[in-house]
Amino acid sequence: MPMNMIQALNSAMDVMLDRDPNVLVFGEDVGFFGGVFRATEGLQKKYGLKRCFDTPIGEGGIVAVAIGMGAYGLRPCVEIQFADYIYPAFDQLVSEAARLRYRSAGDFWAPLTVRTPYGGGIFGGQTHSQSPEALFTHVAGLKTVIPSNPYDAKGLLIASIEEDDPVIFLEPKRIYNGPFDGHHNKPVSPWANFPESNVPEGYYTVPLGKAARVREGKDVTVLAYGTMVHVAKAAADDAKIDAEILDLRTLLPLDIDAIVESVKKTGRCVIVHEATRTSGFGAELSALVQENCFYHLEAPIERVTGWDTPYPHAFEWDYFPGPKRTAAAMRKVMEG
Amino acid sequence: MPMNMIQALNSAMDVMLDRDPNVLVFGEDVGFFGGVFRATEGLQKKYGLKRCFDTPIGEGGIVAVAIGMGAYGLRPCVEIQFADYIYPAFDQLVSEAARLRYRSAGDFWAPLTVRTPYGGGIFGGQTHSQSPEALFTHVAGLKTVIPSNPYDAKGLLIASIEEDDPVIFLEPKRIYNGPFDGHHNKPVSPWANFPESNVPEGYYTVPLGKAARVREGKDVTVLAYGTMVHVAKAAADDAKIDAEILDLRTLLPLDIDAIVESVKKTGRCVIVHEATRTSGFGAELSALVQENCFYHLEAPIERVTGWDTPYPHAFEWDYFPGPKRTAAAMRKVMEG
Amino acid sequence: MKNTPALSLYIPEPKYRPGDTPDFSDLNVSAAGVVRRPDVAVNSSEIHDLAFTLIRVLDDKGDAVGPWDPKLDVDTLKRGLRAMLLTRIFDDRMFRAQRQGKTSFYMKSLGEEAVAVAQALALDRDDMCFPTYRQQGLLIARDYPLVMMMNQIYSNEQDPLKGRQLPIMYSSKEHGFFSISGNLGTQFSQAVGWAMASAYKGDDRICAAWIGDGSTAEGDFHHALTFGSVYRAPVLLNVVNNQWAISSYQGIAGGDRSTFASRAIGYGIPGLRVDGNDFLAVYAATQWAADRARMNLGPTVLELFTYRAEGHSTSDDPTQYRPADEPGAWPLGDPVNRLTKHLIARGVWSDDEHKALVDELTEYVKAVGKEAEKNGTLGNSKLPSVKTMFEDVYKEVPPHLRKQRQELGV
Amino acid sequence: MKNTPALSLYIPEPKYRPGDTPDFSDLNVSAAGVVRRPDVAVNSSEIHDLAFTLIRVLDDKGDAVGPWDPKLDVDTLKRGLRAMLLTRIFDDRMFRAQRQGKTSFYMKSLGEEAVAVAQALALDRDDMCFPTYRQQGLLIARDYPLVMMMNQIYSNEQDPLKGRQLPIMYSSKEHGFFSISGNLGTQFSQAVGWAMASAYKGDDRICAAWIGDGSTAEGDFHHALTFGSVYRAPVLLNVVNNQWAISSYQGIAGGDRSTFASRAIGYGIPGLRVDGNDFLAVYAATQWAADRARMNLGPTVLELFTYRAEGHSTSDDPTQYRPADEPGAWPLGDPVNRLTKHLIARGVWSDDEHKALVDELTEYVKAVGKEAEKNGTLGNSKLPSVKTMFEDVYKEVPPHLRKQRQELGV
Ligand SMILES: Cc1ncc(C[n+]2csc(CCOP(=O)(O)OP(=O)(O)O)c2C)c(N)n1
Ligand SMILES: Cc1ncc(C[n+]2csc(CCOP(=O)(O)OP(=O)(O)O)c2C)c(N)n1
Ligand SMILES: [Mg+2]
Ligand SMILES: [Mg+2]
Repeated sequence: MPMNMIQALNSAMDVMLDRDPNVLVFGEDVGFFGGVFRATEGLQKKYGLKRCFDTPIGEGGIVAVAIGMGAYGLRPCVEIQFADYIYPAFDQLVSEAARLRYRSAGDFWAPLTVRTPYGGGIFGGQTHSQSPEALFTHVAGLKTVIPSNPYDAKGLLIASIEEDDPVIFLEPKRIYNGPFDGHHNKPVSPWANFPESNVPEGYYTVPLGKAARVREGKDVTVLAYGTMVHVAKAAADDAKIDAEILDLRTLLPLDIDAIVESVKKTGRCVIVHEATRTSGFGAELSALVQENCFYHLEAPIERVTGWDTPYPHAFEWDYFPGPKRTAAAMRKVMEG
Repeated sequence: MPMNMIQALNSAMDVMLDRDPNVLVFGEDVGFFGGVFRATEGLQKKYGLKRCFDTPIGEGGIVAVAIGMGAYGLRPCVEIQFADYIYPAFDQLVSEAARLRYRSAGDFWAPLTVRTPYGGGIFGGQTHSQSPEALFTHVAGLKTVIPSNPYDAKGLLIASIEEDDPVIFLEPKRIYNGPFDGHHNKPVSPWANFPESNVPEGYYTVPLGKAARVREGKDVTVLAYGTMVHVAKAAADDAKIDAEILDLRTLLPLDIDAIVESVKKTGRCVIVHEATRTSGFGAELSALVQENCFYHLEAPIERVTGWDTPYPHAFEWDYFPGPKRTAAAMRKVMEG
Repeated sequence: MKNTPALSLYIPEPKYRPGDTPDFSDLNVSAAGVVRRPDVAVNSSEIHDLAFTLIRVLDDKGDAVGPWDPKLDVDTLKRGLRAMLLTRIFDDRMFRAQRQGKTSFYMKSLGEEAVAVAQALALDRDDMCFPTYRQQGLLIARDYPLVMMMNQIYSNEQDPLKGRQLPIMYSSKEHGFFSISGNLGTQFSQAVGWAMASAYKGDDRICAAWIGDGSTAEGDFHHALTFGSVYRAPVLLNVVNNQWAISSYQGIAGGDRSTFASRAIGYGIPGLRVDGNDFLAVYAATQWAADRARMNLGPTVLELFTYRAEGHSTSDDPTQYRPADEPGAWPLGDPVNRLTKHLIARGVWSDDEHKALVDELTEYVKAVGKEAEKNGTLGNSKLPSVKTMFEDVYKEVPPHLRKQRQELGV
Repeated sequence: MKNTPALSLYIPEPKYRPGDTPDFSDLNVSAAGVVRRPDVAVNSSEIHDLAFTLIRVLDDKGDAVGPWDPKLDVDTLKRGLRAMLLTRIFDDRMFRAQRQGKTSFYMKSLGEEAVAVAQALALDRDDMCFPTYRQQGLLIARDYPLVMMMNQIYSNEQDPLKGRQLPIMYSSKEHGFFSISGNLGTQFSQAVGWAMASAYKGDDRICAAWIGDGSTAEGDFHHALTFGSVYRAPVLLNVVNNQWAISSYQGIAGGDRSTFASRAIGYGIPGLRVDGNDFLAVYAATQWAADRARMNLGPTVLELFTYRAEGHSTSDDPTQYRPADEPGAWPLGDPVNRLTKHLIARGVWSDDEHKALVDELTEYVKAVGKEAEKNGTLGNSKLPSVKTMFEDVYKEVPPHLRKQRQELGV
């Protein structure tokens, strides 16, 4: 059944609410209204007030409550309305959810999933556009997942809800409706026109920790996730470069084997993300690639990223690391 | 006058309270008691209740209040008792202090300095040992400073308080009293035995953004900061390697020129920090070095770091990236 | 199992959802004029009752009654009426501008105009405000140029915020209007710091902060009350209870269990609950709290009880989560109508004058709109140089940002 | 400048500092027995007064008086006395063990033993506790093996937490004792989640959480009260007001302006203020709140008014910031002495029996101490394999941690 990403995410929660009475879904506006992006639409009606409900606007409280529920034995799946608003919950995620199993030597754990829309390209300005994924990957005890299409979104979300470790599940909101490739002046084709919208209605999982090779190529390896997977594809086409593109899908645990295999083959690597550059996840990827593939690299690894500034409302397309900059980086590593 | 790091930090605040009536010092237990590490000892007595005072235990509130004061025109210098407890203030730092100037197009800004002891080696367990510096370097709008000796501590703290941008000032608590080199079974010699304890009593600054070459060498460049500067020195001696050691002093802005110059000279690079490895600041350093010195590198860059686990109480010395692991990394890059 | 009942989880729900007929007849509304007005120097522990009633001045006939009547001169009232109307007309135009694709986003304050406008007039011109996105009335009452607001909304070449901020996230230090964040709640505790600084400097400027009913759940709310109480900061802590937080009714923030004004009690702060649609009550309560602050008696929490008569923003459709006729059923009326009625009852205003004023302001907003559109609208504007994107991240552009700017080729 | 006084910043200070003679005669202490005991089903809005008095049962003669007397049988009282004494003797020994270099850190609960012990006995054995580091009495009252506590404190080879946690940061799901974090406040709001889960499942287990007076300033405190109130979670929210937060007196957390129990009022939660050194009062108030929770009537805030008779931890010297004789001057007495007096007054206990009990427990702790030390002390112990350092970060050790483990060579 063709689904866009919102429908696929909704379906994942639907499946899990149905399968497991310990799964609860809550967050700001997620109950009756179904969420500002409609990801939880219909779930309260179907499963009742107690399975899917609104919360106070206190992200720290939402996550704290989810941790307590997790310690009891439930599997809460909570929504933070925008990733930009996850920071009030940072302490509960970093100091608590991430460390509970370790500090109690396995006595307690916090099997929560935190869904949150991230990334720019929707004229959201500095507080509706951020990509904070790198912060979470620095925190031992958290897993960080980012899907790039409806099929993966559903399978990865089900796998995340079933995880016994806390998962930060970042949803690239720019591609909820269709695979935006960064050509912002062209209309975006809806997901229904792409095979990844072919989403089974029932239960299935996409395992955490496995990258997907979304484009085979021999000249340069491009590491990307979320929206940038589609930008990278467009850039490779635009630049007419035989790029191999890996969609990482999970940043932590990371599919380092797939990365190393590809870079050893191509000898070149471009990393693309929307987050600010300094200490972004691209830094970790770059470090890992050079540690593992040093003797295979034929040119410096390039990072194509958001600039080290807040995301500016009107300069959105100057900020966004679109196909032009990505293609330029590919050409550059080919020359290197 | 010989000062240890605590005395040097105290002197910096003393100088600034004296010079500038807009400077205030506050935080948990910093008033009458003078702080749990005694960094503010005597300041309340000397400058009065209103210049140096205790706060409620609400790190988010402390930073918020400091931002408001900064917007008014004061220069608050606040203490977060342990860096492990800075996360409740994360939102105020990341979403507010860091972005205020940008989002108001220069209409308002937040010239606050957040001092906080960080790092392990004192049997503090997982909540008194953390090194969260990388998180702040990912946030556009913040500056991140880490001194490694009394002279720099005072000069950098004065410079930070005088900055019109928000500064995260991380104090390596393990070397408050003397330059611990990681040989934890040997006693630590007090700062008074080292020239860096020669701290002028009055006003001076050490500029942000300038690294210090603390050991000249030709074989390998070691990038370090805080406690790890001393560990790196010991490791170089232990390994009998002619290492050039850069004490970064400021992570952001970073003295990239000094780094590039050194690595181009040595062709080899080891990065040392105590924080967890994945997405640590070492990742950014590694990425920058390979971007800037790719054609000069003769071996993969090595990272010596804390493990990707919480800091365990009794396994402190297995966790701590001490001279043994650092020396091994140096030898490894020499062989590479 | 024990000999006790099974526990069960309670999830609050609003009384009315789409399809229901809203009926607020059981809303506990004090009659105008009945609530006592204590001396401003009263000890907060003696006025807990004021957190549970509703301070009201305007009665159903439009007369000002009781001890809270601020006895304002007609000029001030007319200024208030004008600013409220201008806010409303401005909102209306900008909302439509968004619908016409001239910008990305807009948020109205329909039905809540008395809050910002009466408070702006009750405060001194140089008192500092830490508003939310729904206090545009502050700027308008303080005569901030409308065209600047529009330039900001359009992110155009004259935008004082250089195209960086989402529409309506204004900033004007000159007008005592702190930069709006977008992150809910954060400014509430910052305001306490500003007030502490003013007190520290022996200044005479006090401070006011606003937060929505929904946003009181953020930790920042608690920090504001805690730090405000401990250091007796000269600050007004305003909770705008407009009954809704996007699609969540105020019970989701705890409003069914106690009033938001009563949050003040546990911190030893006076808490006043005020009819937010009653211009005179809002003015009087603000003045009372401001006087306390100026006398070094510390903060006051004001719950301004009002109703968000429109959707949350241009991004939502309120009929999806509440009855379409709920705004009309809201029993506390409309602040503009109520003040108009009062002026007419006082014999200083007429329907004709009112109509003329509305026409004048409508024309004015239209004219300003044209002026602003000359500077461009979102995506159709000569923006400032892209270079500016890299400025103001720090006071000076640091080397790594200079390099990134060069990478972008600007 | 305006025609108003200059503002000035207020910084609260404790009444007494080192060198002063502490005098608490003006402390507002209700007489034992005078505070009313409402029905547990009372509406919270009807009992605001209970947040401002002090519920006390034991009078100066050691008699139990008034409506809050829980009328406990002698066995329960003796169990309570024993657990309090054991806690105290255990604390004393562990404090000295730290001084002897056997571990890195310790924190006593001297003077506050009634809080954890009476509450443990008033709760059901399977009710869940989210404690702070000063509720070791919970574990002791629930018969958690002392030797396990010592093993944890010594981070030795039998440490159930595998050497990972700072001393006293216990965890025992089996004993309904949630893993202590070290980060203040965080567990307070988590407890609400646990309670919501229990209610969701139709379970009959309720939950209790503790927080210090100082830590109430954290946002988590506010989240606990907000979420607890909104969803009527079956949870006891205990504020242990022991007057100090390291070197800061309770006024720095707002305690001079109102009581901590009164924080409950603004959330529509009952708030009880209880003599925390009165075993019977603590028991009775806990029982009342637990009954409410079990009847699906939601949370209760209990302020347990007590005094931290020792330093904060082994890391500070309290005579640096408060008079050395302040603990002695504290007017509410010592919880162990007061319960002992009561038992003697009831004729069921004697000085000799007391002395014998103290001796027995001292010997017992000494013997357990020897047993624990056989397993090693910090730095002098066969620890579990270093390999374990990489375990439990995740449920399964992921590839990158396996690699790091190999890098370390273990
Ligand atoms: C920290 C944070 N969380 C969530 C949001 C998303 N959000 C924007 S407005 C809003 C509702 C706010 O309601 P309320 O506080 O009652 O203010 P009102 O809009 O009614 O004026 C929400 C949830 C946000 N902007 N910031
Ligand atoms: C988030 C956080 N901030 C600061 C600290 C440091 N700290 C540990 S205990 C303490 C004082 C706590 O006082 P209180 O809450 O009154 O509890 P008490 O120690 O009196 O039982 C402080 C500031 C911490 N552990 N966590
Ligand atoms: Mg609202
Ligand atoms: Mg305390």
